[in-house]
Amino acid sequence: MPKKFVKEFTVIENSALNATNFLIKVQSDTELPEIKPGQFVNIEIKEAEEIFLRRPFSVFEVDYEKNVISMIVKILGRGSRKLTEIKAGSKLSMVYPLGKTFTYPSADDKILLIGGGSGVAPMLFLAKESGLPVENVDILLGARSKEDHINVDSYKQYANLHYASEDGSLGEKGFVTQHSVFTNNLNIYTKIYACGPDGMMRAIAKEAKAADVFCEVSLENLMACGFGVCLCCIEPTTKGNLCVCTEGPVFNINDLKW
Amino acid sequence: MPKKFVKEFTVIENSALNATNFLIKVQSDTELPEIKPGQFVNIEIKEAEEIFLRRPFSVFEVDYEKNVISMIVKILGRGSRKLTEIKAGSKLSMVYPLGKTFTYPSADDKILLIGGGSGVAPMLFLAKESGLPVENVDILLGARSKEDHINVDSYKQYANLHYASEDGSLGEKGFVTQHSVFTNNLNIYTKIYACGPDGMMRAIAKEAKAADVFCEVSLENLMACGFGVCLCCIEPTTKGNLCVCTEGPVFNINDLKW
Amino acid sequence: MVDLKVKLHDIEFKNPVTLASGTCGFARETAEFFEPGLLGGYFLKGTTLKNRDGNNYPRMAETPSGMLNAVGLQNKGIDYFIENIYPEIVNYDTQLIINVNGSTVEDYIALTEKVNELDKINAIELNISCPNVKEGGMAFGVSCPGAEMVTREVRKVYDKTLIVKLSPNVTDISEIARAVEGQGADAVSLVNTFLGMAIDAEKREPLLSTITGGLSGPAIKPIALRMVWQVANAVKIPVVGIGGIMTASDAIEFMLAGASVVQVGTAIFKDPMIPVKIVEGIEDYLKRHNMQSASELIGALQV
Amino acid sequence: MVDLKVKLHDIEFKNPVTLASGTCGFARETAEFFEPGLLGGYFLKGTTLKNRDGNNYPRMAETPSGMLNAVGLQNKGIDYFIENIYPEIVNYDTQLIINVNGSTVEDYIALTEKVNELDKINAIELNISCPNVKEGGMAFGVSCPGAEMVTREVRKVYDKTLIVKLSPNVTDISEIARAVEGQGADAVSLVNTFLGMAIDAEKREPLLSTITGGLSGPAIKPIALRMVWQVANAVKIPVVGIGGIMTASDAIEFMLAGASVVQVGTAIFKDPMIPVKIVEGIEDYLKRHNMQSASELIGALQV
Ligand SMILES: Cc1cc2nc3c(=O)[nH]c(=O)nc-3n(C[C@H](O)[C@H](O)[C@H](O)COP(=O)(O)OP(=O)(O)OC[C@H]3O[C@@H](n4cnc5c(N)ncnc54)[C@H](O)[C@@H]3O)c2cc1C
Ligand SMILES: Cc1cc2nc3c(=O)[nH]c(=O)nc-3n(C[C@H](O)[C@H](O)[C@H](O)COP(=O)(O)OP(=O)(O)OC[C@H]3O[C@@H](n4cnc5c(N)ncnc54)[C@H](O)[C@@H]3O)c2cc1C
Ligand SMILES: Cc1cc2nc3c(=O)[nH]c(=O)nc-3n(C[C@H](O)[C@H](O)[C@H](O)COP(=O)(O)O)c2cc1C
Ligand SMILES: Cc1cc2nc3c(=O)[nH]c(=O)nc-3n(C[C@H](O)[C@H](O)[C@H](O)COP(=O)(O)O)c2cc1C
Ligand code: FES
Ligand code: FES
Repeated sequence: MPKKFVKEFTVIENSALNATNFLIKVQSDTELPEIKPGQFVNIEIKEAEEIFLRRPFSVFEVDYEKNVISMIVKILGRGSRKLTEIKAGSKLSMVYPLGKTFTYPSADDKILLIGGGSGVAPMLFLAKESGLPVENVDILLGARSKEDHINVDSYKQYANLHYASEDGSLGEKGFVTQHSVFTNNLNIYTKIYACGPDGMMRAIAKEAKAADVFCEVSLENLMACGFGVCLCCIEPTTKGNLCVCTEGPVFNINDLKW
Repeated sequence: MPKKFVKEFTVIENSALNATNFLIKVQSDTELPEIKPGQFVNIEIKEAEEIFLRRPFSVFEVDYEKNVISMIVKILGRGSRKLTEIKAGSKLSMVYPLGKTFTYPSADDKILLIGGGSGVAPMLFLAKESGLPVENVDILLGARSKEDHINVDSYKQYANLHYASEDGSLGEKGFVTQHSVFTNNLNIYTKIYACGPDGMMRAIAKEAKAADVFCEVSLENLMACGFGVCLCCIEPTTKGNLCVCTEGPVFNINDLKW
Repeated sequence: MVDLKVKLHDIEFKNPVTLASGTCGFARETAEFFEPGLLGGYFLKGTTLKNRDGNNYPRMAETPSGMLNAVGLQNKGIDYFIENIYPEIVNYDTQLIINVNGSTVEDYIALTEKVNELDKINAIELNISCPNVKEGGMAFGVSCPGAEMVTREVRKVYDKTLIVKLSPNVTDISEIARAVEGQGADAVSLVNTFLGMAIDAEKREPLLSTITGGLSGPAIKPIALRMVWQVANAVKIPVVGIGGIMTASDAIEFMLAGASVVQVGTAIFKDPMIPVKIVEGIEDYLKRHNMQSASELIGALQV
Repeated sequence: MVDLKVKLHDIEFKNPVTLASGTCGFARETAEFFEPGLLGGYFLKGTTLKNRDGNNYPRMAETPSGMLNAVGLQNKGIDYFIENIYPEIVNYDTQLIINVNGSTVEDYIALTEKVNELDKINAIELNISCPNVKEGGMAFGVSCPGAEMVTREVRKVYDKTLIVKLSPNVTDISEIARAVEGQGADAVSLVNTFLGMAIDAEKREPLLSTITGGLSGPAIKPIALRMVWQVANAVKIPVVGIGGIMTASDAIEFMLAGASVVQVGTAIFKDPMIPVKIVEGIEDYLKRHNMQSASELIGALQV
């Protein structure tokens, strides 16, 4: 029995969350396997000139009843732009489910989830899946300005929402690591999870290490295959060069050479 | 002042003429140059994987008032198929006008126009442009069966319509050269024009030569550039290898090495 | 029923479709998508004597109809393979072939001797054409004396089918093919990747940590096909065709040009099911053309 | 205002964008689309001593991100050029360079002597790399002695800028570049097309009348870019970069890799206005990056 699949999904929704982020929902006509936060799909960008490889995107939400997966796609370059232009009703070929999930928190954990850039989706997914009471889940989202943030109010039921923006137009002014959750007492958290730009994750890892808090990050290294055969996506770790696509994308910061 | 142009046209109509032939109308937002029967446009097939070069198509009709050009596109392979899927409102990049026209008939000519396969468009265009009274213009269209013929009834005002079909389902049964216009007296014509599959044109040329009637054919050699720089589209002639795209596509059969 | 079986020297492939080294891991990874027994065989990830970390990230750049890689033979070494991977894949109902890499002739010999002991490995592919390692690798594959020397020495210690993988980065690939044939190679496989380069114009930096890397994918197909055709016409030993194969038609073209077996590489990154579709497509082609056996395609180009 | 001018040996190009030989005819054809003075220069269609009919049809096959051609240097000969074409284009406000081809060294010499007389032709491009002709052509370009010999003999009879066009179908292109530099070449241009092949699987026939042909277009860009970078690092004379250039970014990448001038080839078949857009794109890039002159790009890759 296969554990990974290549399948054409049908796009059932593509809506703009803001100027550069889109929510894309796709539906399968067969049952979905179990998919966890941190796992991703590798999407074929069709009918695009000069795009040869697929593009990986984290799974944002899964509806097992309707066999629907959704992703949040941020426009970064040619492929992501093309993807955000897709119409409902179109077919989308996906390779899934790829990668490993986070270490789930246990019932007595208090967790901090930090998302930035294209890394928001897995953090929201994990908040929902954590099974913890709202008061034990803090989400901190960082972006350049209010316009670059997406509206995640519906996640209030799962977590306390905090914002950082470089221009101060939403939440606290500055980078996420300048936010009061960091400058106050990081040790109130037993687990920290982060996904976002490389620089952001490195800064978080530094703080988490200093505070000696468990911390996992989800990396977004460039990928060719997405299922562990090309060895292009590697990250240097204490266990050698590991594939982000199969041994990650989630890594404990203590294993990374950051 | 440029004589040839590269421009994005807007598709204003794409309608099926039968299962494999489509009428595509495109509009320019600037004035069109003069375009004559036999001349063609070179169309970029966008958003298609693995299609690198443009595809040439004969001009079928020109509306100088509305700046509209139309083509009849027959599905032959990947590019033509993709083109027939284009939606009204889309942009289409065309290089135009390319190639040379036919030797126009003079007022006392009686002409026979023979079209087959993808070669129907320039024949209909020439019939309309010939300026001759209907009784002096015969059009013979050949196809496999009735279903492969397109409806050209509106051209009755310019010409007498004759049909040949291999299965006899429309007009006379057999190839165009087995049609009574050939088996009766070809010498009633002073000029013969043909466009269609290579085999068809060669058979026509043979008959025209035997009957010693003036005959021009419009060739459809494979092209890379369409404007005379690559020398890929050549046809051996009595004057050496000539470019079909600039010295043709129309050739007098006496110049060809057929 | 058409017969898809093809022979390469004295081993039989249930069909001509195999996966290229470095693009199918150790066959386990693709087994998560489909039954390995559906394919003719697997050319496993390039293996060296000792563990290799490979090159630094970034190791990959997308290019028109292709990609550059600079993996640099990352692998855990032959002993790890024998102890941990071989037992897991030994019962796959398909041909498993090890892609052998050394920095020195001694490396190649030591590796080959170890592989010779493995019951279910009926052939090795001697990689003298990797463009992504500093020592050895392509250096052996771009000159006749180098290619001859490695082939001769490995031949001495290896009893089973010896396939030598050729580099396309040469003036005359058929010369190299003839040279390794002369030293006892049982087959040649070609092509490995073309040395290429990609630049980030905005940053004014190379896109690969190693500056240059190996080009693969459909972009290289016309050159690879020409080389397979030239080599098939130059040697008597069978040829394994590689380079940009994406479809059954591509695979058939390589066979018509003279390949007995084909390897699918980069295509699998685009769609892991492509190899299975190619097997089906070849079967369909044979039926449509009233051919009885896939082996009828080999070298059947009408020129 | 940014300065787009670049120098190649002792001739000046108003901008680094020129058209490649065999893809721009004799400049008149593109003049139907745009003013020739907009470009740095034109490398005119490969010219031989006598009229050549070229190869049989079909001469062209589309391939992934590229094409194969087998034109085989069809042209009316140098005398026809001098009498009928030169007068028509002599006043174009751009550099006109003749691409010179021979089957023998004597041909090259005779041709060059005639071209030497043409006032407005400030340079020749010695084509020792055409893969589509039986004699001469690429044969000279794939070995150092061959390349040296033609360069040396032509140098003796030619006073102006001598550019030698190199074949990519070699093991070590920088070796050939150094060889022609040693014989007095003022610049090298690279690359010419890669020898490739295409097959019609259904008909089981080659798609080109000549079986093999020359591959060009974006598919070859990564290999061409690598070669330009290697050659620019190996020789002191300036380099003309060619191979799959479609955009201003591509052109800039070749310059960063070390090219002083670039040639746009196959791209023009896709869109005749591309060369003009590339000039604009380079200007825009220089402004965005606060650079004063296009020549600052040459070899500016940070490695
Ligand atoms: C496991 C994983 C999960 C991801 N999840 C999401 C997600 O949920 N939502 C989302 O919007 N994006 C996500 N990404 C990133 C996404 O894959 C890239 O944005 C996308 O591949 C960019 O393609 P493009 O064609 O738009 O960019 P290109 O045109 O290919 O590149 C544009 C620029 O971005 C750079 N770039 C491209 N890909 C990456 C990358 N992965 N990391 C850093 N720089 C890159 C290129 O080098 C280039 O400079 C994820 C990536 C990975 C590996
Ligand atoms: C001057 C000129 C005018 C033309 N006018 C028309 C027109 O009015 N309407 C129309 O439908 N078509 C016309 N054509 C033909 C049209 O250009 C081709 O049908 C089209 O290029 C096929 O592209 P494709 O991608 O669909 O086929 P591909 O997928 O590229 O090829 C499919 C098969 O068709 C063959 N093929 C492709 N192009 C040609 C060709 N030009 N001649 C013969 N065989 C070919 C290929 O070798 C291949 O076997 C014209 C061609 C020329 C040169
Ligand atoms: C990511 C990657 C890794 C590769 N690793 C190896 C290797 O370890 N050994 C080897 O002989 N070839 C290796 N190759 C080359 C392929 O086996 C194959 O020869 C080449 O990619 C051309 O085929 P393709 O165009 O179908 O990919 C590698 C190719 C890629 C893309
Ligand atoms: C149709 C065609 C004809 C060519 N003719 C010549 C020629 O006559 N002389 C020459 O030196 N190069 C010739 N070339 C090679 C080009 O000048 C150029 O080196 C090559 O196409 C690579 O550049 P590109 O990828 O930008 O096309 C020809 C290329 C093509 C596609
Ligand atoms: S992307 Fe290929 S191994 Fe991770
Ligand atoms: S198609 Fe290029 S010269 Fe005719």
